[in-house]
Amino acid sequence: MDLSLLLQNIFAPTVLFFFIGVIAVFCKSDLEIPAPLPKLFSLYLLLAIGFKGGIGIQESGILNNQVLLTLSAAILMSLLIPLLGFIILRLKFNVFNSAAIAASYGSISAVTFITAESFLASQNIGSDGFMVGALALMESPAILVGLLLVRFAGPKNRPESRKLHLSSILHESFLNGSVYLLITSLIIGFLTSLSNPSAVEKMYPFTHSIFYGVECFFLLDMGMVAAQRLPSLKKAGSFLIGFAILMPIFNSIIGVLVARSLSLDTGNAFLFVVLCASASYLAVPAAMRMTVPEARSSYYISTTLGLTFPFNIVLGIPLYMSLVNKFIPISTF
Amino acid sequence: MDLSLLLQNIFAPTVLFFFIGVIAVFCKSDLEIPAPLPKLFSLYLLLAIGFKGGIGIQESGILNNQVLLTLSAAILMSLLIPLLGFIILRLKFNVFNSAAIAASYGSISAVTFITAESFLASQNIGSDGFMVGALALMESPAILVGLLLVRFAGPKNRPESRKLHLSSILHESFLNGSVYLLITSLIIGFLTSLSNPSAVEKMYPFTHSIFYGVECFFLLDMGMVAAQRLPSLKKAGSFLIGFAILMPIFNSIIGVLVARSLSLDTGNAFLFVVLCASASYLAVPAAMRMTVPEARSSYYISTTLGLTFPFNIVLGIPLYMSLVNKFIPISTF
Amino acid sequence: MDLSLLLQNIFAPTVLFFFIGVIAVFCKSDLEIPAPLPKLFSLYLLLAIGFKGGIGIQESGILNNQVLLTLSAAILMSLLIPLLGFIILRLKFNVFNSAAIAASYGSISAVTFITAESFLASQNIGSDGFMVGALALMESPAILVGLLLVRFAGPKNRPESRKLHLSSILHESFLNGSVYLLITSLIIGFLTSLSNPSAVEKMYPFTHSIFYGVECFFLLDMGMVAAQRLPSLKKAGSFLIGFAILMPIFNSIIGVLVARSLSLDTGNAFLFVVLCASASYLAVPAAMRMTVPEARSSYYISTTLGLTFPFNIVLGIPLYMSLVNKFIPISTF
Amino acid sequence: MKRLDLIFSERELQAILNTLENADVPGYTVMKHATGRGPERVVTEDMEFTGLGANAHVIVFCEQEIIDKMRDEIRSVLSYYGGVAYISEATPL
Amino acid sequence: MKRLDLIFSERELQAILNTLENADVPGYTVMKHATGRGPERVVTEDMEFTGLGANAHVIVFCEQEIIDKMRDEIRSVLSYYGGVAYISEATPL
Amino acid sequence: MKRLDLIFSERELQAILNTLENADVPGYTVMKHATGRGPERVVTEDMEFTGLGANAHVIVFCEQEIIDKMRDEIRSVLSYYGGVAYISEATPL
Ligand SMILES: Nc1ncnc2c1ncn2[C@@H]1O[C@H](COP(=O)(O)O)[C@@H](O)[C@H]1O
Ligand SMILES: Nc1ncnc2c1ncn2[C@@H]1O[C@H](COP(=O)(O)O)[C@@H](O)[C@H]1O
Ligand SMILES: Nc1ncnc2c1ncn2[C@@H]1O[C@H](COP(=O)(O)O)[C@@H](O)[C@H]1O
Ligand code: NA
Ligand code: NA
Ligand code: NA
Repeated sequence: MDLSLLLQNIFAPTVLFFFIGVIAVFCKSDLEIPAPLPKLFSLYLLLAIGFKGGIGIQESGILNNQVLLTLSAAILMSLLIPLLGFIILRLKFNVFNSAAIAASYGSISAVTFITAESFLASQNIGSDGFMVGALALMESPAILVGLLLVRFAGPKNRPESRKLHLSSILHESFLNGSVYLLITSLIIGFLTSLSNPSAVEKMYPFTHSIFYGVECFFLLDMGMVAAQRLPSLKKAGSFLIGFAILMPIFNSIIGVLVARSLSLDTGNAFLFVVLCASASYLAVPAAMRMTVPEARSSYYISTTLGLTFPFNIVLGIPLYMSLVNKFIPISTF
Repeated sequence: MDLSLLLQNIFAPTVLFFFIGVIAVFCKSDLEIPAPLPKLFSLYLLLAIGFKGGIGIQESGILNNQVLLTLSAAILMSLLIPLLGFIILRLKFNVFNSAAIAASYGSISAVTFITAESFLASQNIGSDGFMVGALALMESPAILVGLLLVRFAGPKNRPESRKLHLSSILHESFLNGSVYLLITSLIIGFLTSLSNPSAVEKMYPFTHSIFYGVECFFLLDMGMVAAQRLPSLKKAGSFLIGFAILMPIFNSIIGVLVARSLSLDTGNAFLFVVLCASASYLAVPAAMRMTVPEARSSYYISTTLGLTFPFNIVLGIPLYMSLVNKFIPISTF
Repeated sequence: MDLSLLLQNIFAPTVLFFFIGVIAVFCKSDLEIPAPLPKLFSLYLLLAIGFKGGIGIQESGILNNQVLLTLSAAILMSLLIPLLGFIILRLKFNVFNSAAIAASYGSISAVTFITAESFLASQNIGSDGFMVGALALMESPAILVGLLLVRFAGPKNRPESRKLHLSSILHESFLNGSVYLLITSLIIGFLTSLSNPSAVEKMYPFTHSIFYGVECFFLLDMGMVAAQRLPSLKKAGSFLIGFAILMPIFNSIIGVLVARSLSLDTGNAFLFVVLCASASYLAVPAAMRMTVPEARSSYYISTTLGLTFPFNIVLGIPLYMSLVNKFIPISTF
Repeated sequence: MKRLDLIFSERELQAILNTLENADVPGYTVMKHATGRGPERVVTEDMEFTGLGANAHVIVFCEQEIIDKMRDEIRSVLSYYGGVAYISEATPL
Repeated sequence: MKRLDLIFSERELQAILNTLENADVPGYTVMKHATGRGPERVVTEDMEFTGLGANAHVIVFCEQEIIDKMRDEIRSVLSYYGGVAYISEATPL
Repeated sequence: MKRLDLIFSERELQAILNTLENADVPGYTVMKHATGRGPERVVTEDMEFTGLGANAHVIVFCEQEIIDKMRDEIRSVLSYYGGVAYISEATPL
């Protein structure tokens, strides 16, 4: 990894706020961001990401060939990664736990994505608005695969009332609160940008100007949450700890190869890789808690929040940038 | 109604966010904006509306004749509408319910007002700051009339401890939290604009720039709230459902005639009509719940929130604009 | 005191919003800002004050002689004031109460500080960013002195488990949530300003632009909180009431003399005096509640919040400005 | 010792607390933001920001005599405005 | 009269409330945002914003018969998803 | 089975939870943001953001033996910092 990239990443306010959250927990400071304030931040971020993304998609022209290819590849990755993850996890875990953890890694983390975007911006590398479309499209398929795995690979003796009917699988995949808010905000951003540019301007201070500050505030909270997961991570055992670090790296390598074959330029390739490498702690856990209560929630939430998320924020982002720099030819316009 | 107005209204982000709130409930998405976040938004909006309004009044010069006439007409409407509503509602409901519902329709909905303002802005039609004064002045009289109706038209055998003393009627009318915040913020806006223009500028990013975005966020919540009221609306019966749609239209017609006789210009006339047509779900229910517990809260809150509010936001606004376009002569300067 | 200063202070939106909070309580309005919204505001303000202050320190050059002297004087004051206060308070109160109250007055109130800053700005008087450093540095020493007083002046028969070990004294002094957030945000602001100016710009709308508005919103809440403390103040007795007014004035006089001897210019001297005169209701009460439960919390919180805070906000600020105008020679550049 | 549980609209909270204070209860605990359903009313979280507010749940540990002192007044508030009140046994730890 | 206390993940709230309604309880009270620890799971406040959510505490005052009616269904939900249910005596004020 | 209700300042929450864990309770539930009045202190919602914080209400369903194990330690925390603890009967559903 390029050391200067690491340093540039670490000295961003987002990452620094994340650190002080972590340190607060380690030093047993009584700093606290009480519920439902983290929920406020996460709802705001989803709404704003979606809205901004919708504008971006509209501006980059949706019917472009490159766009459609990238979005399809994103969906494919979110179908493929859970399958690969499942195979690996089955070495140690039952079907329920394996499916739930695997689905988390197929899905994405919006906060990792926006931290990566800020990093890109600080490197003066551009990226396209439609990448938010990829973000939005990678949540549902991963949940879908996870639930289908439970349905078809799981024991046949689940109680009748717990049968995973296709309708409830689809419901959890597409109507999950955070998936729904992201996608509908994206659509609204798209429609507004198309039909009502002056309204885009009126939204700007809320969705764009204060975005970075709210992101920092939320990352402070995320630092505390991540640090508080560490004790239960230890209980989870070294297999899972290894998985939480190696799986994102593995996914990032696949991601970089796919990005290369799609001829994505540096910025988009980087974001694509970050999406592949990041793991979900909003949509997937919500769906799994509802429909697969047999899975231990501490497994899938502690790995994604306690290890993969901090890893990606701090080390992953510069690492993936180095990967991209190595494997993606610099685009010449 | 002019179809192009309807489309322009429906494609505003505010209304689109309202829709996705409604759809979230209909599709049983688990999207949730937990308490007290909606309270945060509503406090913010009242504070900002008041502050902006105070500036507007100061700038348009308060002692102007037209201003005083308009404000008097607004107060008059908020005294008159509950009386008319009461007469109609008594056909079906007892004094308590009739008074409570009637008072709600005499009062106003601040969110309907600001959605209407955004609509006006999108039509490039100007309006005057003092209309926020009308908004602020229409809350208390309607509560006053509602409580006086209970006192004088109600059964004489209410328990001694529940007698509606004039002091408690006045207290509920003027010191209700949302009325108080709106009016005092308006006064502060007025005083600040008068004595301290640089402070107005310092407030600007908070009270003006991010306002539209917060409004959208809040309308997302209002969409969910409105949709969740529908089941209890069905129980309320068709008379009340009819009332919730027809009363605003009826009030808007009176409003347009009054506006015409006052020679208000298009923008102000439109806002005046919207104030007449909208119904309260903050101040009036709070006052009624305290002082008239005999009234069924589901009647007055479900009609205003579940039907009148959505109707006004989606169909009412373009309808009232058409009315104004038809009946108000275009002002020539 | 200069009457025109008083009027200019009172007509600032911050102070006006404080007043309407007070009046809401006196008139028994049901206006309410439910928990945890005040916590959101106070976390935001600490984060933003710290971040802005860090930038200010970086810009004014930290290794400057004047800066180091001022910061040292600030620390000295926060060590000295609790000792003086303790001696006075011991006339009437036991060691626990005396130490807790004294520590509160040695520490500072960030909201008083920012209200004073706004006042300065409205007077077109400049001040230096490093004064936020003084703010941050005055919290911990006061807690330290308070706890040391309990340890060494307190009864020797405290239960074994309650012995104040040095480690827990240090922990409470430096890792208290609000101290921690302020100081770490300051460090982040400093580092960001040093290494990443474009990130400072991205934070600007969040930490700077909307700051004044949030401050007003929070002062509305503080007005209500202060007014609600008054009944318990009456119980506290006239000695404490006198202390809550006279101690800040006394501290401001020491402050002005120190500022003069340091040759601070008008703006910095004023802020220095305000820091000396203000009293803590976040960090100190948190530390005292944990480690000195024998102290009556209503004593230390009601005096600081119910009397000293309003006094400073309304009368103190213009009074201290007059003092500074009288005692600090106008700097000539 | 007894435990008294009161659940009612937060809009009546001040009236109930006054009643408790007048009966000299040794203390009480208030938990706000409760929702629920009673014989006629449904109180939901999404309506909390409106003028209706949510419920409050008040717990009082006290002697039977104190409960007897305030029974009538509490009943009169609850019967008029709605809400429930139940007593159970409780032993100090 | 009985008092039934149910504590479980808020994600099962709707299922439990449906069960209560089907058994015709006279009313119920819900307190959300509860956290805690059970035999296997820890539920903490800082995780509330994630997909896991917090716990809900539901209180029902009702007759023994109603409890008998819904016992099996509640047990089945709680045994599958986790959570506790306890009954105690309660007398109306 | 017993039900133990503990109400005390949230600042002592960690100490109390440690006590519970040391006594091997099968589980517990925490509800924060409670306010109230005790023999000497008033805890109000508007003060929650200050350094004082609000109260926590902890419920434990467990056997009498476990309660006996932790009685002294809980009493010592509560007597020093304030708060109440009451036991009542509870039967699993
Ligand atoms: N049987 C019951 N069990 C538990 N809570 C109840 C019961 N009945 C009413 N409540 C609570 O008391 C509140 C007010 O009831 P109501 O009498 O309908 O106004 C409801 O919203 C519930 O929270
Ligand atoms: N013994 C207990 N006493 C009180 N609350 C409990 C107990 N056991 C479980 N709980 C609550 O029930 C929730 C769900 O428990 P679980 O069965 O672990 O899913 C926990 O988070 C606690 O809030
Ligand atoms: N008799 C009581 N009944 C119910 N709650 C109580 C009682 N006494 C004290 N409390 C609660 O315990 C908290 C701490 O009490 P204190 O002992 O005054 O510190 C109070 O704020 C109340 O919430
Ligand atoms: Na992924
Ligand atoms: Na109206
Ligand atoms: Na001080």
